[in-house]
Amino acid sequence: MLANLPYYVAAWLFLCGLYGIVRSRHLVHTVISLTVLQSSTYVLLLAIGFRKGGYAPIFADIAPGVITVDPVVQALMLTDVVVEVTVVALLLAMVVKAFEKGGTTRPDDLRFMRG
Amino acid sequence: MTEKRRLLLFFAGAIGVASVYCAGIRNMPPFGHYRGPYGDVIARLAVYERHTTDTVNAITYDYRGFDTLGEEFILFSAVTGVMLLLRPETQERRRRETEGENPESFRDRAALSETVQVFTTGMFGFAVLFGIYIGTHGQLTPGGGFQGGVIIAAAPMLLYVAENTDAFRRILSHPLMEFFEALGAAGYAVVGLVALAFSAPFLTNVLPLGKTGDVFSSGTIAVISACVGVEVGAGFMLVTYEYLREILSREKNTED
Amino acid sequence: MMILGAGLLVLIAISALVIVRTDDVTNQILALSFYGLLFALLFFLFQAPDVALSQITVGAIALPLMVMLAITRMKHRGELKAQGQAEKGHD
Amino acid sequence: MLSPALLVAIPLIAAALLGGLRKLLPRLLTDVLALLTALFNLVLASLWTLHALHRTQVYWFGGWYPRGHMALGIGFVMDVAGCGLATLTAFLATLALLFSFRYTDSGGDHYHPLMLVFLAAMSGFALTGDLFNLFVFFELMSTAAFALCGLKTQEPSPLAGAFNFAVTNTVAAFMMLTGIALLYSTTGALNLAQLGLLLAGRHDRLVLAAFAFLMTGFLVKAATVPFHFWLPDAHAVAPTSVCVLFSGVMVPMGLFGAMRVYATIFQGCFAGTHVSWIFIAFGSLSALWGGIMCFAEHHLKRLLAFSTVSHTGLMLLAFGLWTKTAMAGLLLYLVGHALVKAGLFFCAGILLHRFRSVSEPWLFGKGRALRRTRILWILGGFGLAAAPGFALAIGESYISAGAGWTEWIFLAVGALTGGAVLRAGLRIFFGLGDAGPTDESAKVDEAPETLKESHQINWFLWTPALACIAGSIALTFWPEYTNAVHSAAIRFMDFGSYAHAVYQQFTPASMVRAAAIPGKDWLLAGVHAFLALGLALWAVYRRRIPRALRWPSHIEGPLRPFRALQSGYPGDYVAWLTVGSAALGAAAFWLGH
Repeated sequence: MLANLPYYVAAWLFLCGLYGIVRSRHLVHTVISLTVLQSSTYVLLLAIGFRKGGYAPIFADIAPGVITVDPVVQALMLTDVVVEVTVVALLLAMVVKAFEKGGTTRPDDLRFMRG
Repeated sequence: MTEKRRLLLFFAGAIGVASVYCAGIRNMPPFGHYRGPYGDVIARLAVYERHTTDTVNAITYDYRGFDTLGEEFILFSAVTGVMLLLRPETQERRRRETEGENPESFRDRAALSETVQVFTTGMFGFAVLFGIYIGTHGQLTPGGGFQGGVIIAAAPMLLYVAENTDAFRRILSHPLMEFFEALGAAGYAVVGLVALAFSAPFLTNVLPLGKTGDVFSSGTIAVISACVGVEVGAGFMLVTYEYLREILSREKNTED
Repeated sequence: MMILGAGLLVLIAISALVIVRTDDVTNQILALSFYGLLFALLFFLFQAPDVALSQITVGAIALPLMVMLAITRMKHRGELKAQGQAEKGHD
Repeated sequence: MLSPALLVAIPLIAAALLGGLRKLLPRLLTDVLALLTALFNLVLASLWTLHALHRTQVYWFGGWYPRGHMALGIGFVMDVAGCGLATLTAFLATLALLFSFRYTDSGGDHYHPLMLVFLAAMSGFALTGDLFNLFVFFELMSTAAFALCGLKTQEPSPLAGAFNFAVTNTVAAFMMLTGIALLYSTTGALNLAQLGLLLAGRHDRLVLAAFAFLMTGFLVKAATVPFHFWLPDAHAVAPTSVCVLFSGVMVPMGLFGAMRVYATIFQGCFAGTHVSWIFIAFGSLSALWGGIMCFAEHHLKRLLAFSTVSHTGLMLLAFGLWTKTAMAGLLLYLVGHALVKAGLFFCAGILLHRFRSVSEPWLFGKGRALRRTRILWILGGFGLAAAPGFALAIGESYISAGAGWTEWIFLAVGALTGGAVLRAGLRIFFGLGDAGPTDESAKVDEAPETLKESHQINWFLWTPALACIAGSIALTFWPEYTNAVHSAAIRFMDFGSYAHAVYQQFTPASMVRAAAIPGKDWLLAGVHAFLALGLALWAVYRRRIPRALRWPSHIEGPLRPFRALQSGYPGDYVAWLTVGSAALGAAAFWLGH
């Protein structure tokens, strides 16, 4: 368990994010919870590509052939970071607009279209 | 659904999801023992084939460059979405048009102090230069177009902090900003198309490779990185402006 | 270094729970900024300087800034509305 | 031939161009440029589909060909199913852009770039042979879709729909990414073919967990019950031309993603187990649930959205059968459904344009003057019921050929969804019976989409509907098309030929063996049409029939406990998503271990 701590932290963050969205009482809170959910994938990817004693995959300071961590997951994480920030920007714009139109930031009040 | 029921339902599901997740983890290779081979092969190849020293950027902008093209357009459509959502509606637009946007008609609030102004102007230049440096050295050291672009986009915020609202507005509301954003986004795809003219697959590097370690050592990576930097920088400034536009125009009105 | 990493991970796990359980949004933004910094540190520690650099610029600056901007704009709108209602009341 | 990369690159460049120059370009030019781009995609995708009939070719971006067994870069696999889906996407996008020609409010001309990005994303999603690239296109598709939902911001309810859509689909995307990461940890590969080869025969806990996460991600997009709650909300708020793409291709695209991943990665893992029963169970549930909710709905766009839930459920069911005939039927059904559903949405859009409402009780009797729309709507209703002579009927006969019991589900779905559309048609266009019961959502009026108050129905408003409905009929008279889809299905399921293409650049068609073609069951299709019309008439004239016989029309009633689930609150939707994901995971562990 302890040796694989990063993986379990990733699972924990994932559930925390879901929990945050479910219990959310403010739309901005929902968006922030979503970023927590997202951060679980950072930890997971980072942990997967890590090697004990490995160096960063930048061959400016180290000689080729030295053990490095996986560069591919880092490239995937860069994409992940962009996805996160764009989704947040879009969701926040929706929240702002919903507030300007409906005067509310409570998810409960969004129930105009029930049924 | 009441909150209590919702949470009960969620916890029932969450236990299931957690069990599935943990069951998966227990079969994963132990932490710290990445097995490869994808990353290792590319790490070995990139220095020789692409003359880059930062392998992550070789992957982002070349080996898996097609992903990054998609990613740039995720940013592009999100920025478009923000502009779409926060666009001034017809009434407000009309009001603004009748008022007229004459930049001479308003002044900045009393400046904080000259020291602060001088300092932030200096910092502004530094941030822009630093952003450009980070953006152009991606193939050699950590950084790249994306990081550089965000840093450049953050630079005008310094002016806002220094209450130099006028300069801030002028930079952010510049009509060319949208054009630059689109140019950066399209530029990436066009770089890919150039390869087709040389009857090579999309996004193939067609530029000569330089000596590993030089700024222009890695062909298209530098060009693509620059495009990404322009797009990201302009995109973030556009988003910031959309959020602040109303507040800025109000500040202007109160000072008239 | 592994102990440092483990400590950082535990800190991240705790602050994630704190973030989702905080109901006040302003406090949440502060926590989020701190959370972003923790991640940047984690990335440096686990040999991912590229990601750490974008995490610092995005997670610790751009993201909380955007939330802040959104809230400022909403507050601004709220004030405008309140003003408008007050003016109507005077008539 | 032109590079397949252009299918993605050209719409993206055009989108950037239209976005950057939006203040300079006049509206007409923007419309024409967007239309031309979509047409270009249509032509190129059709050419590639024809090419793919002869051989499946692979296109490696950046010229990074595989080294040994390791794929270095990202490849497009140009197989018939993928190319065909890209063609369908381009076709519907062209019609959608034609429908929104000139008059539709384009939100400061942000609409066209977003539509083109959406088109590019769906084309890429259909063709890519890389798991992470699939995620990127999933996210690109979602982002453009979220933004397009924000087009009508005059009232607060659209934002609720868009917000729920964005939250649930983003959660789905990260579930998918978790699944990708789990698979990458053990294989160190992202290429679908390479993953399939590396994982063949493995069905341990890691693979099962990855399967559960990936499938949850795709099924949220495919609007499978209980992941479907976002779909009616999103459809109610998106403009008509966007709804056409949502229901016609985006939702089936989610299913297609699941199918592609299953056919390449998991097929070898779960050979000999009963994991595909999960799809049958989820599919049947969605088909019936969506059908009932569809009949109970009186807001036309939401009605059609629930029918999409139901029909996509049927396709998922066919996917779960996992036989060659069922797969052929699925693809035929997918195309037929896309055309009919698009036609119906265009008709609803015409009603919205003409009367500024899509509420069935409000529109009662108002549509009598719209002769063309009337015919198209009724034909669409029969088409949705899989009546004889429509493309859906052929798909259905293929699917039920190997599994007779599915006919009952088809019958129920056809009667409920077709009946609901016919009921609305009889009330709106013929003024039969009474205005019918109303529900809360039907009271919410849609914001008009068109700029000017106009009573004229121009040619570009009704031709797209005509093209779709006529297309869904014409396809049944084209045996070559059915045969081509059949061979597409066989090749889609054949992992050997897929992997061969990836590692050897291409697979010739001769490597693929054909299977028997089932006969068309027109009698059954006739029963469908009869039942749907019967149910519609029953609902419309329920007051005139004896009380004891009124019970079928009660489905139209309030259905309060069911409706309450569709609460519009993102927390509820995510709670259901968690439960559904857990159920999917539990079932996978039970059946696959």
